[in-house]
Amino acid sequence: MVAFAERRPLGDTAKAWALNAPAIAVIALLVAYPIAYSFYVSLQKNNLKRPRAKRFIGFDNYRSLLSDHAFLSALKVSALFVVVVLGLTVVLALILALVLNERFHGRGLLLSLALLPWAMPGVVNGLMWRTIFDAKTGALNGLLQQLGLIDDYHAWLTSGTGAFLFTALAQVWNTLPFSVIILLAGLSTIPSELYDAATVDRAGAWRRFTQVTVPWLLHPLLIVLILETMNAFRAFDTIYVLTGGGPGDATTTIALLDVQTVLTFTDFGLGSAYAWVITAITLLISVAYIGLLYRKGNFDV
Amino acid sequence: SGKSSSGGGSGDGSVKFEGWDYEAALVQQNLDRFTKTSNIKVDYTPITSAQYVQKVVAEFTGGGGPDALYVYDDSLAAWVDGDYLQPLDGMAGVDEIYDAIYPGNAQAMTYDGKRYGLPYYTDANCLTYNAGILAKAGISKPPASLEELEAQALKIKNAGLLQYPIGLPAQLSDTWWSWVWALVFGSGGNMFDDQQNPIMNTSDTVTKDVFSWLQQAATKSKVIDPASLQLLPVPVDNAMKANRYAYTIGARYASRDYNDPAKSKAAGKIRMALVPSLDGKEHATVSNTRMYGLAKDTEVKDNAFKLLTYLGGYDDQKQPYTAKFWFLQRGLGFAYKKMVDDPTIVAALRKFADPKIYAHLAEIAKPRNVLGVPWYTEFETEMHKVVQGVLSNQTQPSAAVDSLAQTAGTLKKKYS
Amino acid sequence: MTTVVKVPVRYRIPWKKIVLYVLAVGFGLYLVLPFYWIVAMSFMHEVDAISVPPHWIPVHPTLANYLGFVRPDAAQELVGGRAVSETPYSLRNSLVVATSTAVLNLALATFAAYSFSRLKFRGSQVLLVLYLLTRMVPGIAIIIPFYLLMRSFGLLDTYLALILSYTTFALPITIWILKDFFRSVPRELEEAARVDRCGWFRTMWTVFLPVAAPGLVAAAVFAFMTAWNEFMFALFLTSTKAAKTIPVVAANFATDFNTQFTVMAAAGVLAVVPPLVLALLFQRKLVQGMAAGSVKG
Amino acid sequence: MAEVRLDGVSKRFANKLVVDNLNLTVEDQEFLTLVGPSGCGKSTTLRMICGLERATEGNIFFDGKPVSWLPANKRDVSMVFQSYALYPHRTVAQNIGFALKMMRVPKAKITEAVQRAARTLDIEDLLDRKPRELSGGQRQRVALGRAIVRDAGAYLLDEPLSNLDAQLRVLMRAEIKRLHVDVARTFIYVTHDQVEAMTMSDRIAVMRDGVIQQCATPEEIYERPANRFVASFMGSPPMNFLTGELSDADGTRAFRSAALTQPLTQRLEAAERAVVLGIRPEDLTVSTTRVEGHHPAKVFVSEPLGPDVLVTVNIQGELLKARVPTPFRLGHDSTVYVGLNPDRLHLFDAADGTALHAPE
Amino acid sequence: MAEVRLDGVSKRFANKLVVDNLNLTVEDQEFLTLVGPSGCGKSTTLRMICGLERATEGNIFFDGKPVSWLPANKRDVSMVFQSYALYPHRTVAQNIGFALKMMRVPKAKITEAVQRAARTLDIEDLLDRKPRELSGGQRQRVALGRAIVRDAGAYLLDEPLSNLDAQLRVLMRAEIKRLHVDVARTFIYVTHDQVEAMTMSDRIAVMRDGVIQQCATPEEIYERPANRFVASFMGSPPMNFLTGELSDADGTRAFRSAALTQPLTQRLEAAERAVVLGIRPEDLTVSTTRVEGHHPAKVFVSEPLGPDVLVTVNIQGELLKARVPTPFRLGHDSTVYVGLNPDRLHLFDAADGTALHAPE
Ligand SMILES: Nc1ncnc2c1ncn2[C@@H]1O[C@H](COP(=O)(O)OP(=O)(O)OP(=O)(O)O)[C@@H](O)[C@H]1O
Ligand SMILES: Nc1ncnc2c1ncn2[C@@H]1O[C@H](COP(=O)(O)OP(=O)(O)OP(=O)(O)O)[C@@H](O)[C@H]1O
Ligand SMILES: [Mg+2]
Ligand SMILES: [Mg+2]
Repeated sequence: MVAFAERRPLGDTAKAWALNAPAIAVIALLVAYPIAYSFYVSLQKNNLKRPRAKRFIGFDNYRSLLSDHAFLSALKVSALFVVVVLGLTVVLALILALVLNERFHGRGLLLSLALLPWAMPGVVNGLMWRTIFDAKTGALNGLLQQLGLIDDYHAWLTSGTGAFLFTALAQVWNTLPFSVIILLAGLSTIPSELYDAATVDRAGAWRRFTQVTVPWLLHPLLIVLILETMNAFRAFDTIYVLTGGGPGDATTTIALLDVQTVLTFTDFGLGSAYAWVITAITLLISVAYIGLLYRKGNFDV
Repeated sequence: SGKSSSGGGSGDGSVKFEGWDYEAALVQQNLDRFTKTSNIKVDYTPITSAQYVQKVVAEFTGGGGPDALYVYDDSLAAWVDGDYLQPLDGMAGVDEIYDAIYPGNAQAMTYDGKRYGLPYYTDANCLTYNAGILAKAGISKPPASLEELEAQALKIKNAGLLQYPIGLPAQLSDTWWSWVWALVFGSGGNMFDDQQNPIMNTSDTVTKDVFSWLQQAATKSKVIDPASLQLLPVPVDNAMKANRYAYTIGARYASRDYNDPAKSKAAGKIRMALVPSLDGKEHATVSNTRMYGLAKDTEVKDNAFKLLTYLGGYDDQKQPYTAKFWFLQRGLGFAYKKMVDDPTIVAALRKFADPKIYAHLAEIAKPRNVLGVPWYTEFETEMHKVVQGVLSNQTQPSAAVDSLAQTAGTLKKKYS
Repeated sequence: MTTVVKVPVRYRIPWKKIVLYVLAVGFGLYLVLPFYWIVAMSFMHEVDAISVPPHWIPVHPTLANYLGFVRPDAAQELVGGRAVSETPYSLRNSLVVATSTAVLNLALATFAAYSFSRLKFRGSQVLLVLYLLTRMVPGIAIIIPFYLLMRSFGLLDTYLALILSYTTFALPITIWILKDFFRSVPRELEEAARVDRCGWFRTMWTVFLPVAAPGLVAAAVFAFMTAWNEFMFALFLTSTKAAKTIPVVAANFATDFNTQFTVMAAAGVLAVVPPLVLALLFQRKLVQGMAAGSVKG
Repeated sequence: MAEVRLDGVSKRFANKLVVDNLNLTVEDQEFLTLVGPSGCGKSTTLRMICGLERATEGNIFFDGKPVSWLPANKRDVSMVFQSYALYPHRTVAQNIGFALKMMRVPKAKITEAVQRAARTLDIEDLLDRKPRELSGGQRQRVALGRAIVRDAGAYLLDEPLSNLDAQLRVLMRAEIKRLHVDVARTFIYVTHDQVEAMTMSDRIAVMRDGVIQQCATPEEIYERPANRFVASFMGSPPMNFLTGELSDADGTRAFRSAALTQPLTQRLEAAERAVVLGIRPEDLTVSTTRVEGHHPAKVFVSEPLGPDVLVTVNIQGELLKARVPTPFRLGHDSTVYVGLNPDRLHLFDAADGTALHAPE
Repeated sequence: MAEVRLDGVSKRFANKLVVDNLNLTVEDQEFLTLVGPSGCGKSTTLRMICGLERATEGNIFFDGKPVSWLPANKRDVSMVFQSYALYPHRTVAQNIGFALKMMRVPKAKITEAVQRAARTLDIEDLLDRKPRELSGGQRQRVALGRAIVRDAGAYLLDEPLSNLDAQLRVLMRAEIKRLHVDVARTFIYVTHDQVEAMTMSDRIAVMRDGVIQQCATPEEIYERPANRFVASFMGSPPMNFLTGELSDADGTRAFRSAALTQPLTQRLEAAERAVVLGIRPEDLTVSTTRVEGHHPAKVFVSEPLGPDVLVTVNIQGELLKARVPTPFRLGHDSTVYVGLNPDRLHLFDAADGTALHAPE
């Protein structure tokens, strides 16, 4: 055998790590410390208002959550919020993406409109919805009244359920674009000949959707699910501006509670603990999604 | 400009100054004048008001705080405990200033016996009413008692003038609900004793009675707008300006806009009155104070204090120049007792309020006495939720005060 | 055979078209109506904006709300005059930050995403989840340490601070987005490019990335919007008009003291326009089919 | 099903006419093969029949019923795509069984049918693979399997065997024929393989630039091509053509060109006419000795084809290809005598290529 | 460049051995054709030579230099992909010119080269189209164009003509041969077309299940196949095989099976040995009259192939295919007499298929 002086190219693993190095470097440099720090803080009694009372308390913050009424109620609200918002977003986004994937007059316009809610800064978005849902001068009231659907202006956000549903609606409007874009871009990668083949194989529109589109879209769907879950769990701007978490605790989500704890009560320790609970929950859910969908959607063309 | 990132000064004696972003352009204008006269450069950064406290806290925590800054009375205690601020006792002119201002304001700027601020502006709560609507219902005098308020409102309601004559900003938010405190103080009550122990469910029944009245007015006689739960101060203002409420309780300041023909359809008809009380007698009202504070580790203490004096104290002519400036420009309430005698000020005041009542409110106003406890913000937040429960008939007044007392107890323990 | 018989072919009701258009119009309205309200308000006087019943079309249309953005003296007249005068700067800042974020993100994520879509390596799934993990810690928990970090780098109130932070936010998701699109690029294309004497970089640049364009655009839009919208970090990391972004400035219109909805609406409209224009420019890329006709099998 | 009738069907892609006023009736149970040069519109025609492409003009009828507005999934046709169009996310078995699944055939039956098809196609051991892991020919067999596994009114097969080796192709050909007999349905088949076209079809339609040139039985097409294009297209190596004219030299009618004069035994109307003479390579005989009526020529090149040798001869500057049995061992420039089988001559109009005469 | 040498090269996909210890040297300027059944590893071999796939074992040398670790872009090879792999976002012209552009050839030269290639491939009017607007055969020609337009040390062509019609294929075959002569480089060519393999190659390598069975000149492969597999694979229709044994019946050595006994004139060592007799269809004669030494048989089926007819005859239950000249007009069950050309008999070991004897 000849001894080879050739330089061997990197193996897949080495190559992969080399390719990931820049991203890992940036992330490690910028967020590793804050993340570690925040976890450390979550093990502290640490209220910025009382720097002298700061001390390490281990998992006490976490332990206290178990009997923290506000936390448990916020967790419940958040869970419900995630379910409602995620469900609506995914269904609507999928339909809209499918519509946008067709050719028709005004498609470019509709696509740009679909991006519109995304371009709106959260604060503006929140205030916009407030002027719409306003009990006294709101556009929704005005519209419904002019359409003859209601007699008097309603205070939509004063009942627990009302506040919850309307907040969810505003949130959906706001998060729809991301899902639409990801799903649409996913759709555009499906070779049309697969639809041809499926059509010839006697699959009607619905079956083509379930048998060709969905399997192909599983991975984009996975991102959408993960990110929208994450977003819904962290939804803050819209809720804060629309209801401030009220009435009572009806829309106090865990994210709202967290922001309030950190920024308003300056309880950094407890706030960080909340944050890590959110992290753990979203991570678990994401891993569950990945477990369910990743393999099924994993294929090579 | 203004990128000095280390705490206190940047070497040339300039003062790093921060405030929330209310009328930042005017602030800058005023500061330019200061720089011109004193030769001290001011490096001014306005910060979004909604996040002012958080950002200042972050800066002080990170070591990049300003030399002088705006301080809310709500934050004073925390910022002193957090070692952000230093007392002004013993510095030139401070005593003089404290003597010249209303006692409520002086009290608000004092913590643990030390004085920490010079007044920026102040305000007191009052009953604001629309005399035009009242007149239409045949009412000539504002109510002195809550009972009367309810009766008048009912009259307006029954006359078909308004479905809900009273509007209150009762949506959850991070700012305090001054009207609740105004009602309690207005009837001579308090929620805490001087040792900051809760008394609202024991020795002092005012809170509970006020809650009872609120519940009654909201759910029985239905004169308080149920939409209040969805209203922040601005929408309430808008409704007042649009003649859609006859009464609200809030800061005196708002009347200026209410009576501005350019902005309001109710212009000229809005009046101020003392906060109605349970017994119809005159007691007090609640005030708030915004002040200028001095950072603890500023390296340009002298210059910063000069700036503070310019902004919150007297000028060469022994006049509170900046306070006057603000009142004339934007109608911001002042802490100086004497100012109400100033003819230019009276003239300006007349455009939107009765100067006498305006001044009287300032005199009887007092700050919340629990501002000094570290858990005040949490308590206030919880209070909002409880009051929402009361207004929507989900919590009974006695249960409400019990719950408030319990919250206070829990928080106290948590922070001990 | 030669006699061509004209057979009357029954014309079918084009249900698909009808459903399509109904859905398109429905979604269009849902998407545009709330925004339309903002646009309408931005041309109204405050009084008309809160009138009952609402005026759907401005009755006394005015440009006053926009005037402040172009004429500094007009800005003084408005509530929140400072914010008004800062708006043009903040738009510029936002554009710079968002564009840079998008570009930097694509650059970094392309490499990483490529490795997930093409290479089989141990720990790939773990790494993917780890990337996500960095994104799962809510911003609120890391904002203060992040602020401290940026302060120690001396980057406060600079574009770079924002670009870097948004890049770290968007990166994990961008990697996820891209890896899916890369996966749908036929491997043979890359191989063909290699045979055509392209090195890896050239292959990526000349063949792979153009074919994956819809995915790149989607990822870029995502990164852009992340940066465009972010509020909290922008608030903490910037303080002057040198770096303040549009959400921070827009928030100034909604202070405790006053909210002039109409001016805010105008600012909101301005804030939406740049991304919208970009969207219009790129929307064709987004829906172009990927590799049609390129490989057999 | 099904008689398939195309009535004046045209197809335009961005103003390029790709299929031009096509009239074609495929009888029920017929096996029709579509042949033609690359890009002539075969696939497009199939796709229109299938319903994947809408005809720009004209109508398509199945059993007399217009189907122009019927989507492909309602037309009950089965198709092998030229580009395979396999589902990358499904295994081979799932790919093959997909149509059956769509038709709600019970699972057990699907498995059985898939197994049977896989056995036929010799891809039994690949059933669990994904298309990505298959060779080109294996993918093509999967594509074929997907079409033949199910029952359909018409089977459209677009070059289904092009990537298979000769042995397999022979087997598959037989299988497709057997299927045709078994299911007794209409088959429309596109191929470039002449042998396939000749052996499998009931009729062959020869297309060129979107126009059908001739549609007839294989023998007819081969023996009596309707025009010069068909004559040249069918047959490999193709027919030899000589340009010249008809003349009545020496009392007998003859074909006369610069290179040679060939007496004609057939009756032909007009004389003095520019014509093209056609003769297939197998109708040329090459002998080393002089033969009466044979034309002296030089060997230009000879290519072994296995059983035969393809000899290109040069008759006075005209190159003709002759197919002679192996062995043939004459080198370049050897002199030979080339005979044209007089019974197998074709004559075409020189102007438009229409056939004037063909062997009986 | 370049002599290409494969030295003990193996390739495994997920533990499936796809190429097994391949040793092969392709001489500089040689035209080597790789043939074998679908899935035997031809494409994989090409891909390893090209550098797109790494050999699991063994080494590849270009001109004696090891290239195993050299990436494809450094190997200076040109390739036609079986699946085309056209760049979907580029026009036909850009596709073809891509490699030149990468090699920094000046624009004008690129345009010229592209034009020339397009003319050769008859796709001049398609230069501005995108791949998705092409027919299958047009795509294939673009893929071919991309490979031939540039100069490379070795050209690897994976079934480059499979989707073209016969005429075009003949033309392209000639063009590829011409290119081979012009550039004088090594060509490695994969095809399923026997004619292509026979006419174009200097040598043919026959593969089966990842193992090269024989690598020799076309004549050698056809005339003296190394084993039964090669014999059966090359030639269409394939060689007929009869299983039987060698015996010394009646003093002469003969092949004896249940169906027939065929005297052998060749010298063969061992008798009493199980063997397989092979004979190609063209080496059978079919006569209607009894002939000495011919075997009586019945016509089973006859298939016209154009120039010939493929007649399947039944000799005592054994089916043999014979290729006879057109016309042949006997129907099923007609009695015929079948003769085996004694000079063209092949004998293979019955156990492992190795050739024991081949015609001279
Ligand atoms: N990625 C893969 N994973 C697993 N098996 C593979 C893969 N690629 C190819 N194979 C298998 O390797 C064998 C050889 O494949 P290859 O493509 O070399 O065949 P081929 O000789 O080119 O066949 P064809 O004539 O059908 O193109 C086939 O059996 C195929 O199934
Ligand atoms: N989408 C398209 N846009 C424009 N022209 C097209 C399109 N599809 C096909 N064509 C053209 O239409 C003609 C017919 O294409 P078709 O695929 O039917 O040919 P074909 O007969 O199947 O050829 P092949 O044997 O090469 O597959 C070709 O010239 C092709 O270039
Ligand atoms: Mg085709
Ligand atoms: Mg292959």
